[in-house]
Amino acid sequence: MTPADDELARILDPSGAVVDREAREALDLKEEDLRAMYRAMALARQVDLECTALQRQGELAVYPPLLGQEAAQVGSAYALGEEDFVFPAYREVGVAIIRGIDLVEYTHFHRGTRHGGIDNPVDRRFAEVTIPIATHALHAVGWAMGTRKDGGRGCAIVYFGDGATSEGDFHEACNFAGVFKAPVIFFCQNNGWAISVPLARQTAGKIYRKADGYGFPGVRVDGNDVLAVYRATREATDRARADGTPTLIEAMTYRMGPHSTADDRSRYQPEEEIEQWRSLDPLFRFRKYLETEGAIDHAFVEQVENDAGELAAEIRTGIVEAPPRNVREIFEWTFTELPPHLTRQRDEVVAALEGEEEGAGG
Amino acid sequence: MTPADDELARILDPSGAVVDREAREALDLKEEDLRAMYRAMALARQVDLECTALQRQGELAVYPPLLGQEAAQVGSAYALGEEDFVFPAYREVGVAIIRGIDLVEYTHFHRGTRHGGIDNPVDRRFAEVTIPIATHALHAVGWAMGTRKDGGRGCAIVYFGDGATSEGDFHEACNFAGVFKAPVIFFCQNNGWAISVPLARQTAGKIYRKADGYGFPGVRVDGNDVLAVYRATREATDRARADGTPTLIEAMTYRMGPHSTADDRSRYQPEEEIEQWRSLDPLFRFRKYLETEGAIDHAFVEQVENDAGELAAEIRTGIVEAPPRNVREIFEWTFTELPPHLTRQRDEVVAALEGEEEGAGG
Amino acid sequence: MADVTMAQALNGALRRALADDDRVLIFGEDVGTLGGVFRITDKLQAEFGEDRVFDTPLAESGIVGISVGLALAGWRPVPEIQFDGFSYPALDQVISHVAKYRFRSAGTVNMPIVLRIPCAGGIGAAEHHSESPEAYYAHTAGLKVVIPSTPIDAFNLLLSSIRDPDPVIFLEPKSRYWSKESGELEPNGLPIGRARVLREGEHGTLVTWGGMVPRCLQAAEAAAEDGVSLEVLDLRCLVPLDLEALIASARKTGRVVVVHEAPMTAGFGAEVVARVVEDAFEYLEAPVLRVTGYDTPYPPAKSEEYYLPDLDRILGAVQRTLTF
Amino acid sequence: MADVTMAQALNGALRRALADDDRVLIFGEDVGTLGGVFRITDKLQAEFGEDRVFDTPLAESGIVGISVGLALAGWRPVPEIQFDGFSYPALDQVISHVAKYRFRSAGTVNMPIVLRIPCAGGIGAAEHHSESPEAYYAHTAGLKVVIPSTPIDAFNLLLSSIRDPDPVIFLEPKSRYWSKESGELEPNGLPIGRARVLREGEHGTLVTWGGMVPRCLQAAEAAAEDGVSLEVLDLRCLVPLDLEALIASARKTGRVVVVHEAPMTAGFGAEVVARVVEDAFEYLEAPVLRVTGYDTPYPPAKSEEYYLPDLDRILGAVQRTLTF
Ligand SMILES: Cc1ncc(C[n+]2csc(CCOP(=O)(O)OP(=O)(O)O)c2C)c(N)n1
Ligand SMILES: Cc1ncc(C[n+]2csc(CCOP(=O)(O)OP(=O)(O)O)c2C)c(N)n1
Ligand SMILES: [Mg+2]
Ligand SMILES: [Mg+2]
Repeated sequence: MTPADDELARILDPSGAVVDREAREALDLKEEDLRAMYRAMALARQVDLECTALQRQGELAVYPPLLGQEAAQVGSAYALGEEDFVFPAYREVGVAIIRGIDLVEYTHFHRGTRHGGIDNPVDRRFAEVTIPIATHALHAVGWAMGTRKDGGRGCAIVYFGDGATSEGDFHEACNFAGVFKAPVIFFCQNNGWAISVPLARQTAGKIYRKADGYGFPGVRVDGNDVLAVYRATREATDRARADGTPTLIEAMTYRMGPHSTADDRSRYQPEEEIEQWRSLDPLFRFRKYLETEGAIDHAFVEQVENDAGELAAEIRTGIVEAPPRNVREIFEWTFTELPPHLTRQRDEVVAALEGEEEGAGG
Repeated sequence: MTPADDELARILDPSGAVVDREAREALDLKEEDLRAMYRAMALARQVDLECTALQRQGELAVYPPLLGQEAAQVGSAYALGEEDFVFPAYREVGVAIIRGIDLVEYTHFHRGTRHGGIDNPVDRRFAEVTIPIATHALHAVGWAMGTRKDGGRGCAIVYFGDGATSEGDFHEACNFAGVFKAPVIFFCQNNGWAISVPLARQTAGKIYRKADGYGFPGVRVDGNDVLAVYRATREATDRARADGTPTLIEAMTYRMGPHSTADDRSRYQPEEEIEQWRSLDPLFRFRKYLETEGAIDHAFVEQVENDAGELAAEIRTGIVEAPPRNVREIFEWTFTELPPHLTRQRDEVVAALEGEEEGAGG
Repeated sequence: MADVTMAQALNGALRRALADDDRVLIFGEDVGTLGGVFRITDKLQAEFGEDRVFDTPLAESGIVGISVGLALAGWRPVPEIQFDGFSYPALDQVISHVAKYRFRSAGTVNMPIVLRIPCAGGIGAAEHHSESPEAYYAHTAGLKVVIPSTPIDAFNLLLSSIRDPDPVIFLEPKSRYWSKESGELEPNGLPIGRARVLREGEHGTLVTWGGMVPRCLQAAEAAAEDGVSLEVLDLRCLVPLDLEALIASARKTGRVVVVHEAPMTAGFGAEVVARVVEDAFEYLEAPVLRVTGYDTPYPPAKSEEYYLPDLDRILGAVQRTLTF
Repeated sequence: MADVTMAQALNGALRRALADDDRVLIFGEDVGTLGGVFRITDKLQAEFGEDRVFDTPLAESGIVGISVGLALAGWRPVPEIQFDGFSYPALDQVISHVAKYRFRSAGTVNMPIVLRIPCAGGIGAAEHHSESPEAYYAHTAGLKVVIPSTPIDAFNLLLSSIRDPDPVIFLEPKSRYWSKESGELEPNGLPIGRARVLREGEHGTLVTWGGMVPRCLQAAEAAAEDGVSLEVLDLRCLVPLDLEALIASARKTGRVVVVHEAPMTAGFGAEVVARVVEDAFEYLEAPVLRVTGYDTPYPPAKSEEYYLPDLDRILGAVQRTLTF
C-alpha cells in the first residue's frame, strides 16, 4: 500500500519529476490552472493548520485535519464543473476551497455553532458535511439519478475514506449507481487509517477493484500527485457525462495528522510510516514540479502564503466574533411550519430566556 | 445469464451427458452418494409440491417453492460435513432434507404456528429460517469466526438469492469474512428473479465477481448441475478448512415456480423464459445421467417416489394434526426468565383463557 | 357513490399525485411491473413511465438514502418499503438524514419525502410482516407520522403528505387495505395533524389508530348495548398529535383507554397517556389505561388473535376505568 | 477506598469479565490498539490477546450481526458501538435478530449479547454524537436496557449484564464517564432491574436515569433550600423496569416529575408516566410531568445548554406539581 504499487496511475513522481509525459501533455490545464491548484492546496494546508490551532485554543470543539491529503482533494475538485454536486464527508476543506464555500460558515460546524456547515447546499452544489460514515454516498447517487432525469449534465462526487468502504451504505450506493447508471464519482481518499484501524483490518480486497462487482470502472491513483488525481477525476466526469457511467477512484494518500484533534495517534500510528510519507508530501511535490516548469516563482509562492494567512485570519475572526445563534432557530429548523407541540416548547424556552434577560436587566 | 455462459463451471450438460470427464472422475462420490443425492432432490421436489398444495388448501399461510433449484440446494448441502453449520434463507427445503431437519417442525414455520422452524439450531447446526434478506450472512460469518476461535474445523454455509446481494448486510458479511478469514461459503442461488425484479435491475455487475473486492475467490457454476455444484462447494469447504478462506459461489439456476404462493408471476415472468428453463430441469438431467451410468434403475426411481409420497404425507399429517401451541409460550420465549411486566401480561392472558374455558365448560 | 377499498384509495392518491405534480417519483421493491405486493402502485408504471415509477434493487437503506439525494435534486420522492419488518435497515437513513436534513442545513433545504410502509398485523402473515414501528418514528424529531384507518382518509392524507414540504412516515395498516368505504376519491383538503371523532360518547374515550380502529368501534358498539357510551377517537396522525381533540375528549368523558397493536412498553400509547395526564388531569375520573400488544416479539400468525387487543381486553379496561 | 471514574469502572468490569469467563469477547471499532475512543477497553487487547479483544471493520450492522453468529457458536459477545449516533445502522440486526432470536427458536437458543453504546449529550460533542436512543431499545421486546449513572453501578451492572443469558443494551452516559465515586471495584451482586433511591424525599419524586441523575440531585438540593423535600429515583434499568420502586415512591410523594435528555414525544418518560398513572393514580396530587430534551434533533454543541433539562426547568415543573 505504498505509492510504489503497480496499479498506481501517476504523472509526477515524489520529487516532482514528470514520469508520464504523454499523460501530462494530454491534460487540459493551462498555467493559470496549475497555479490555481497550487494555491488551493496551499490555502487548504494553512486553513487546516489554523483550524487545528483554533481547536487547541478552545475555539473549535474538534477538528479533523486533512494534512497530507491536499492533492487528492484539490486535484479531484478542480476537475469538476459548476454543475457538479459535491457530497463531502468531514475532512474536505480542500474541496470546499475549490468550490468557493464560505469557510466561516463551514468552520462553525466544527465550532459546534451549527450542524452541516453549508447554507443552502442546493444552490451551492455542496452538501452538508456528513459524519455518519458512507451514508452520503447514497445521497450522491440519488442526486445524480435526479439530475439525469432532468436531463442535466452534472455529476455527483462523493468523498469518503478507506474505512467507509466497509459500510453497507457504500455497497448499496455503488450498486444503485451501477444499476441506474447514475453519474457519480465515488472518490475514496485511502489514507491508510480509519482512526486506529489500518487498511489491512478494514478489507482484504483492494478498494478500486470493488468497482468491478458493480459493473463500472475502478481506478487507483497516486493520491499525492495532484495531476494524476485531476486526470482520473476528469476521465470519470467524462464517462459520467457521456452515459452515466459511475467510477470508483481510489486515491492512495496518507493521513499525516491525527484522526482528529481528539485523537491520540501515538497509540497506533507508527512514526516510521509517517516519516516515510513525509517524503511524499503532495504540496512539496507539486511546487517542485511547477518551479521546474517555470510556472511559478518565489513571488507567487510568497503571495499565496500571504493570502493563506489572510484567509486563516478571516476564518478566525469570523467564528470568534460571530454572535451566538438564537436558540429559537432549533425549533424553526425542525419543520417548515412549527407544529403545536414545538410552538409550545419554543415559547417555553423563549419565555425563560426573556425572563432571565429581564431579571439580569432589572 | 443463460447456462451457456462462458464462465460457468459444469460437469453434466442439460441432457445428462458428462462434459467434463476429468472433473467427474475426480469427484469423491460413490454410487450410493449419487443415489442419496438423487433421492434428496426427488424428495425435495415432492415436499415442495406438497407444501404448495397444503397452502392452496389453507393449511399453510404462505409457501415459497424451491421448484427448479433442487440441484443447487442438494449439491451444495451434500458437500458439507457434520460439523458445518447451515444458515438458510426461506426456500431451503432441499438443504433441510440433506441435513436431516425435522420437516414437520420446519413446515410449522410456513403454517404460522411458530417462527424460525428449527428447535435447537445449535445442536442441529441449522439456523432458523430467515426472512429479512441477507441479514443471516452476518450470522454465518460470526459463527465461522467463533468456531475457528475454538479450533473447530467446521465451516458455515449461508444460502441467499441474487436479490440478497444488493443489501448492505451481504457486503458487510463478505468484508468481515475476508478480513477475519472466516470459513464461510456464501452460496448464492441466482434464480434470475427477486420477486418481480430481474437480475439486470438488481446489479450491473456479476455476482461471483463481487468476491474479488473482498479478497477471496468467487466462482460461477451451473446451478442445475448437481455434480458441478457439489464440486464447487467441496472445493470451497476445502479452502475454508485449510486456512479460513471464504468463497462466494454463484449457482446459476431458475425459479420455476412463483416467488411464493402469494405471488402472481404472470405479471412479470415471461412464459418463454420458464419454458426455456424447463428443458434444463435439474432432476431430469441427473436422472438421465444416473440411468446412463447404470447407477439407478426403474425400481430405484419408483422406490424414491414412494418414499417421497410418504414423507409428504407425514408432513401433512404432522402439521394438520398438531395440537395448537399454548399461548403462554410467547411470553416464555421472550426472555430466559419472565420479568415482572411480562409475568403480569402472561397471567392476564392465561386468566382470560381459563375464564373462557370455564365459561365454555360450565 | 361507489365503494372503494383502502388499497384502491391509496392507488388513486398516488396516481393523482403523479398526474398533478411532475416532480413526484415512486419507487421501491417490486412497485413497477408488479405494482407492489399489495398492488398499491398497480399500473402506475405503465401510465407514467419508468422514469417516474421504478423498481429498485433490494436494499432499504438504499431506497431511503437515494430519496435524500433525489430531494436535493428537487424531486418529491414517495418510496415504498415492502413491509414494516423491512423498514429497519433504513432506520439510519431515516433518523440520521431524512429527519435531520432540514435542521442540519439551518432550515435551508426541505426533505419532501413520503415513506410509505405497510404495517401491523392481523392478516395472518409470516414473521417480520406484522410489525408496528410507529413509536420509533414518532420519537424521531423531524418526522411527521401519519396512519389512516379508512379509505377516504387514506386518500386525502396521502395527498396532503405528498404536498407537505417535510418528511412524512406514512404507515398503512395492512389489515385495512381491503376495508371499504363509500365515497369519492376527490381531495377534501384534509390536513395532516387532525384526529377524528368516529363516534361520540359520554362515559369514556377509546383513543386509537390504524388497524385497531374498527375493533374500538366494535367495542363501543358492544358497550352501548350495556348502556355505556364510548367516544372513539382515531388519531390518524401521531406527529403532529391533535392535542386539542385528544384533550377535549379526555376532559369531556374523564375516562380514557388507549388501544394499539405495538408492544406496550414505550409504545405511542404511553405518549397519549402522558399528554392526557398533563393537560386533563383534573378531569380524570380514573387512570388512563392502555390495551396493547404484549411485550413480546410479534407472535406467529396462529397466535396473533391472543396477542392483538380484542373486544374482551378493551372492554375489560373500560370496565376498570368505570368502576375505579 | 480510592476514587474511580465511570470509565475506569467500566474498563475494570470488562477486564474482570474477560478474566472470569473465557467465552467473553470484546470487539468493535478501535477497541483494540487504541483502547476505544473513550478508553473503556484500554489495554484489554494487550492483556487478553487479539483473539478475545479485536478491532472490526467500520460497519455497525456487521458488528452486531456477527455477534448473533458468535453467540450461536457459544461465545458471549460484548460489542461496542463507538457513539450513540452510529448505533442506528445496527438497528435492523438488533430488532430483527438480537431481540428475537430466542423467540424465533422457540426458546431453544439464548443470545447473551451485551451491546455497549456510549450515549447522550452534555459534552459539547459534534453532530450525531449526543443521541439518546433508549426509547427505541426499550420499545423493542426481547431486549433489556441498562443505563448506569455512577461508577460503582456501572461496574456491577456491566458484570450482571454480561452474565445475563439475554441480550442487554448497555447505555453509557458519556457525560458520566469522568464522574468519580469512591468505592471498590468488587462485584456486589447487583441484579439488572433494580432502581435506586438516591435521595429520600416527601413532597415529590424526580424519576430519571443516566446523565440527568446529577442534575436531578442538584435540583433536589436546591429545592431543599426552599423547604421542598424531593426524592430522586435513578431507574438504572429501563427494561425490566423496577415498577415496585417507582410505584412506591409515587405513592409516597404523590407528585412525580420525569427527567430525561431524549426528545419528549414517545420518549421513555412517557412510559414512566403511564406506569405511574396506571398503578398510583389515586395517590397522585398532581399530573405527572416530563422535563426532557425538546422535540427537535439534538442541537449544535453551543446550544445544548438550552436543550438539556436544567435546574430551572426541573424546578419549574416541580413547582407546577406543588401548586397544582
Ligand atoms: C456510521 C459511523 N460509524 C462510526 C463513526 C466514527 N468514526 C468517525 S471517522 C471514523 C473513521 C473513518 O475512517 P475513513 O473512512 O478511513 O476516513 P478518514 O477518517 O480516514 O478520512 C469513525 C470510525 C462514524 N462517524 N460513523
Ligand atoms: C430486508 C428485506 N427486504 C424485503 C423483503 C421482501 N422480500 C422477500 S423475498 C424478496 C426477494 C428475494 O429475492 P432473492 O434474494 O433473489 O431470493 P429468491 O426469493 O429469489 O430466492 C423480497 C424483496 C425481505 N424479506 N427482507
Ligand atoms: Mg481513512
Ligand atoms: Mg432470486
